[in-house]
Amino acid sequence: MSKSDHEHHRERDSEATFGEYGGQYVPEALMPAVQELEDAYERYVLNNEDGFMDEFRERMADFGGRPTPLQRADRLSERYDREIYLKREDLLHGGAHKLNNALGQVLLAKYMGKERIIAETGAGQHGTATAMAAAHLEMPCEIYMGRTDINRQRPNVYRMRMNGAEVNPVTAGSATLKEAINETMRDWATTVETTHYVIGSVVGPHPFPKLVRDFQAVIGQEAREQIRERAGRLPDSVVACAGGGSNTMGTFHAFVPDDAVDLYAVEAGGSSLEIDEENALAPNSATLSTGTGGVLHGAMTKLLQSEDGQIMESHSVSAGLDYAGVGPELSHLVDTGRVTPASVGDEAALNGFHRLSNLEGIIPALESSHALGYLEESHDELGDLVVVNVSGRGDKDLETVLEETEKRDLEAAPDVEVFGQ
Amino acid sequence: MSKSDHEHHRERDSEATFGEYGGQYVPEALMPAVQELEDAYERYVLNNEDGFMDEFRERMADFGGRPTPLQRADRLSERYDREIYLKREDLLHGGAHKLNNALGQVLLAKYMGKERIIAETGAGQHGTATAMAAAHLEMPCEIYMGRTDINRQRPNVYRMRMNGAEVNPVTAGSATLKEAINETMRDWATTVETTHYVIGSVVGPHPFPKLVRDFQAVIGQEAREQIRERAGRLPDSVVACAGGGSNTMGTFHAFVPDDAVDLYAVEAGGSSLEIDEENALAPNSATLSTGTGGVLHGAMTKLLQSEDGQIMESHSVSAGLDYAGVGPELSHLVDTGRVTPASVGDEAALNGFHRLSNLEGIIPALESSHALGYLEESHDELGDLVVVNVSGRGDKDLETVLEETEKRDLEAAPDVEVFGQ
Amino acid sequence: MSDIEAAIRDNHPALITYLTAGDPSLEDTKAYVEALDRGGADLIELGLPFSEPIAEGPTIQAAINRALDAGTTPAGFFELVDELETEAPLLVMTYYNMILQYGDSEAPRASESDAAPPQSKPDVRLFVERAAEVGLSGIIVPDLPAEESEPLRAACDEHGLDLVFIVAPTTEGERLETIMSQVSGFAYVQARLGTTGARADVSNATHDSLARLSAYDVPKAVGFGVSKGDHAAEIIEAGADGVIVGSALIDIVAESDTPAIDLEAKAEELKRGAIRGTDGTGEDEIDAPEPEQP
Amino acid sequence: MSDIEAAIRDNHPALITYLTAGDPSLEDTKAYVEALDRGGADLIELGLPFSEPIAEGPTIQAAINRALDAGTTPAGFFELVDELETEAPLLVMTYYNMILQYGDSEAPRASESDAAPPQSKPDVRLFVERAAEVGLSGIIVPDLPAEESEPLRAACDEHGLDLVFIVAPTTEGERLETIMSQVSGFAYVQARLGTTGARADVSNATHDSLARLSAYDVPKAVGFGVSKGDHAAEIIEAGADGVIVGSALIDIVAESDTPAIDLEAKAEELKRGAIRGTDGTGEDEIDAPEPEQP
Ligand SMILES: Cc1ncc(COP(=O)(O)O)c(C=O)c1O
Ligand SMILES: Cc1ncc(COP(=O)(O)O)c(C=O)c1O
Repeated sequence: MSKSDHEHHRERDSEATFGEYGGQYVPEALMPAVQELEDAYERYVLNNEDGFMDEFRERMADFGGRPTPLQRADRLSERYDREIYLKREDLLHGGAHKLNNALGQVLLAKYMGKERIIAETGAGQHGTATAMAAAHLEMPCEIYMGRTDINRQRPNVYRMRMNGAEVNPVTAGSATLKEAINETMRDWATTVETTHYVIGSVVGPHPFPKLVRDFQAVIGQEAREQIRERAGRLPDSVVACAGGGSNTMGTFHAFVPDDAVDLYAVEAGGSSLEIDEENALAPNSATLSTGTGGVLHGAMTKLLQSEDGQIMESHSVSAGLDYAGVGPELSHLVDTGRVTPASVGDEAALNGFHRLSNLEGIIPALESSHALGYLEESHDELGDLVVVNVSGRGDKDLETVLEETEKRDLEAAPDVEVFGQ
Repeated sequence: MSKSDHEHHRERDSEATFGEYGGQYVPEALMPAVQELEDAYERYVLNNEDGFMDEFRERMADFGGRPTPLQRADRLSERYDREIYLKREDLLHGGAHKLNNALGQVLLAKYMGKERIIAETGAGQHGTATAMAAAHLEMPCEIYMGRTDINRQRPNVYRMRMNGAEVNPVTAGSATLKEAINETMRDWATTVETTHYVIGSVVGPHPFPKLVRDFQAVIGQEAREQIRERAGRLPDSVVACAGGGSNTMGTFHAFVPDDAVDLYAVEAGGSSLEIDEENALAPNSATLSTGTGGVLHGAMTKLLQSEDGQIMESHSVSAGLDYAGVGPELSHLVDTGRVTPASVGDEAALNGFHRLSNLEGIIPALESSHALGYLEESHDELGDLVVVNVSGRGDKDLETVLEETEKRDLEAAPDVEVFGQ
Repeated sequence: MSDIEAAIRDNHPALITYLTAGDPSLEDTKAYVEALDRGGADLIELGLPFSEPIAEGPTIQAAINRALDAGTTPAGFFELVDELETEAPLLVMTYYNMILQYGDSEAPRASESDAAPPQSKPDVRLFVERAAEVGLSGIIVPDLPAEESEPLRAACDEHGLDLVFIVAPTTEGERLETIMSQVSGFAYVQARLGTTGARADVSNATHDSLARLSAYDVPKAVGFGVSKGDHAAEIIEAGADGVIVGSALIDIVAESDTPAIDLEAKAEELKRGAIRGTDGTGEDEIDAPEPEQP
Repeated sequence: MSDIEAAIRDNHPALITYLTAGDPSLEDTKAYVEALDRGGADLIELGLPFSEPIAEGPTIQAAINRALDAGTTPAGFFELVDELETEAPLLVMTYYNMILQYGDSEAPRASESDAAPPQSKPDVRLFVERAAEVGLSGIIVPDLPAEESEPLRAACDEHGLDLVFIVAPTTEGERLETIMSQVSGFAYVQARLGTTGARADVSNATHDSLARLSAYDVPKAVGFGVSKGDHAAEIIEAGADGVIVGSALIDIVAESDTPAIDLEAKAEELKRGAIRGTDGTGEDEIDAPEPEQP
């Protein structure tokens, strides 16, 4: 290895990785684009060149509706006998935190002179956010979505199309998120010179995990200031759900240096944490709690995988958490003990959904309901002052919740038998 | 008539009416409740007794997400060659301006010591807003909704139930909004001592039109300040859709004293402005443009009615505008020339919907799409600086828009044939 | 003393009956009204149907819908009344908008004209004039509280018609006094909160209301929920001067194969019950079995 | 000079073939590899299937799915290679995670323990060790760019295996130099942007890439889209030292009734095409008709 190689690697260690995680495990054809993006990230995002971050923040305020409120949850506070505050990302345009990232990346693509936007989507939240951002910024946009997900998430498909995006069905494998990501990467490998791939979470090759985190970090920045104003001090703990981990890192980032603030990343416990090794099937997507290190979709991170290294099918009642990987920075923060991984199963998440709807008049996304479910299960360890990120609204989940509630005897659910009448 | 009677009547003229409109045309049993509400309106809303308005504003910020942005619509501005700004009530919690009023009234009911909330709903927007507010403030809540509307608006029914509200189907007549209002009035006439009826627009007996207007007036107050900050001056015109007229009066109220600001109330032109007198059927709900004075649901106002005084079935592609009456204050402002009534038909509204979705990345409610459709039809008279109220988001309307778009050859629509694939 | 007040005082305890005109046709209504008159009704209310009857329960709502479907109009209504020759005086019961719009067909729609000129307030006098002309003795308007009644009361005064006010269980204190000071004909005592409709019992609110009104020297008739002779007896015993029966009669119109005969019999039963109330006796064994509740 | 480099230089112009191991079974793969060896393949790539093959087009994706469904594992793969006795050296083509996880079954899952201890980075040496043991000559990893290849390259160096890098149409300037300075075995020249898959033509990008690489004295083999003798001829004529063919062979595996025979014939056709490329002649009339595109 030459000296310059050595140097190159040292530099990479600090920039492209988080401890042992991260990196750029992509086909050679994509490397120049990934490096171009690194450059753009540094210039526009880190150094605000051409006023990029100013424009981003302005558009997030005017178009996106930032800042979002930090609301005291009166009845949850009473129930858990501590102060519970909700960060209301459900009020963001599009109905979830996803727009923070989508708008940031589409705007960045524009600054980079790209002519076309592609993105993957699972439940459709990132797809709709990207389609909205692309319409807003006048960029042609194509979204890859698994055929199974298309059939399950019609309204989000309609929304994307109404915003002028094309929706490309992916039929491989189980035809859900994982396959959609694979297919988007393939599109990108073909069109990389003119196209920007808007990755939907803090995953993928460097610089995506940092780029997405920095666009989402506004959640925690606002929340940190708001809680100090409201409660006069920093919270004892901050709770967010984790799929890929973008709302998670977005909420945590500003608090990471605050050692006294405990950070809880709540994953989908699905129906069980036990893994079916035989069939390479995880009935959960609790990657941080149960996963092992490996490479998926461009980064070294914790994964749900078989002994051989095959990626498992993950499962959760919440489509947006249903992913076998997780952001590399979160993997690192869990390994170093800064972030505590937790998991909440389907049933507890459904109860969390009903509890917030019923007690606070906020219908949360099923993803966010995992963070809320954690309050019920483990509020004692959270301290006296707790911030929970409500990453999105649950309008998209009504049918699923109804179906899943009908199957169960849920403590917090209303009588759904009468709903159909 | 005794002297005190005379005085009483003089007083009423200024307080309970708007010119010849308004008043309190309700059954005797309700009069004490209506007067109790007058008293509460004066004490809590007008005089901020017990800090009512402070608490209302605080909750609208933390729970509701106020202030909402005033966004420059870049591509609409380009298209119409003037400055178009959008007031983003679609970003309010629940997805429409309706929460301003619902939260205000539920909170007021609480201050008044009421124990139960009832409300009518058509498309379900006011019902969901009321259910959310009632859950938030821990008040039992029942919503009356026409059976036909229940079948058309399932997701909103689910949302209300998730928030813990009961939804009572109304089967009389065409089983839509008008019947639901009648039925809610009947409930109120039975339970008036413990129950507050949260009327959903600036209609009904005094003090409802003022009460609802004052809760909604925050829209125009914010917009007025925001446009002055952004554009350095007041707008040449302000445009809002009008069903009952709550988003309309909410947007206009702060601008009424600004004589140089033109106010446009855009009603649903439906399929035609011609009225089918024979069958007491209006294929529109352009009450301000074509209606005549009469009494409906507690107030003297403009109505769609037959020569004999029977109320007509109104029609619009947008359920939230589909009402044969309108707020008495709007009737008055139209008669005095302060507000210009306008109407936009189903087709132009659908084009307005698609245009905003496609050009700006905002999917508006079909109601709001009427205001947007008016830009296309008559932007020349609006002047150089225009504020349009986007009263709600269109998630609830996706199915309707799809169906209605498939039937037509719409200039601004994407190719919806592929949506189902 | 007005026709109406006289009809109640002279026939004490009085039976007041309600039917929706045009249900199922104006012809039928004519026959039914005559039957009630024969059966002993002392005062007859006829409903002029309005599309939004917010004070009515399901029974009368349905009657109104049948009447509207049959094409009942104010013009037809007045012709019917004009033809009727009953012993009992007739009142019209309708909603305020029907009164406002009557005869107002010439009013220009606000549309086409450049700047819509302020419309003149609809005039209630045409309706009252016509009501007087066809021989109606009074008007009841469920959605017109005393506070809004000035124009209609003036017109009624001018034409010698009574404007009957409703006193609800919630009507108390100052408002009660104001209303009682304006009473003409009789005070319509609403037996309970809620809407019209036959009920199985007499509410406590009735007793309370009658007690509250006992100091006023005006005829008091109790309606809302009265369906049989026993109710009538109880109400009269509690101090009322008359009972008002509507939904129970409409059930007969809707369900009976011989409505005229049954209406006459029902009126007799109710009138007997009312009379029984004056001498404090108990049950009336010959009461018809309780009708099916809708 | 490594086995691989020698195989290309000695057999110039070289034919390099790819098959997915385990498609439809490891037994079949053995027979097919032997057929290709007979047919004139100078170097044979065997794909060790990974569940997320992001660089592959539909043809190889489907082959990988068939192989995984058949239960293909790294252990079985290595046994197959161990058994194979071909004249052509063998390379394994797989995704990086398969290499990372190999033999790592002892690594504790992060779960139960109180504070999860930092996991030691998975070790790539076990895979390379085993690869060397069964006689593989090299490794190609489509999702491992030069920037991340240090650990694997070190292990390959240690065991005398070539780590083959891909040069894409987008690889230019400094990166191209870095990669070319690290080349071992040969440079895998990606013929076009996109994923693997048989195509009907040879892209312009191929000519551009070869021109860009002409200054470097390393064997260059062109892959991605090569499906017939004519392509091979054109590519060799443009300056390549070898052609790489995959999807076109997998089509045969998937569709032929006599895959081994047809694979052998296809290899012959391709090798003939390649040779034809060295003397600049045009079309080869005996080329098989173009296969159906999937
Ligand atoms: C509302 C919401 N929350 C959370 C998530 C999970 O994503 P992440 O972990 O990247 O925040 C999603 C993904 O779709 C989502 O829609
Ligand atoms: C989004 C939206 N805008 C407008 C309206 C019309 O009501 P109003 O005229 O009272 O604002 C509705 C009624 O449902 C609505 O949902």
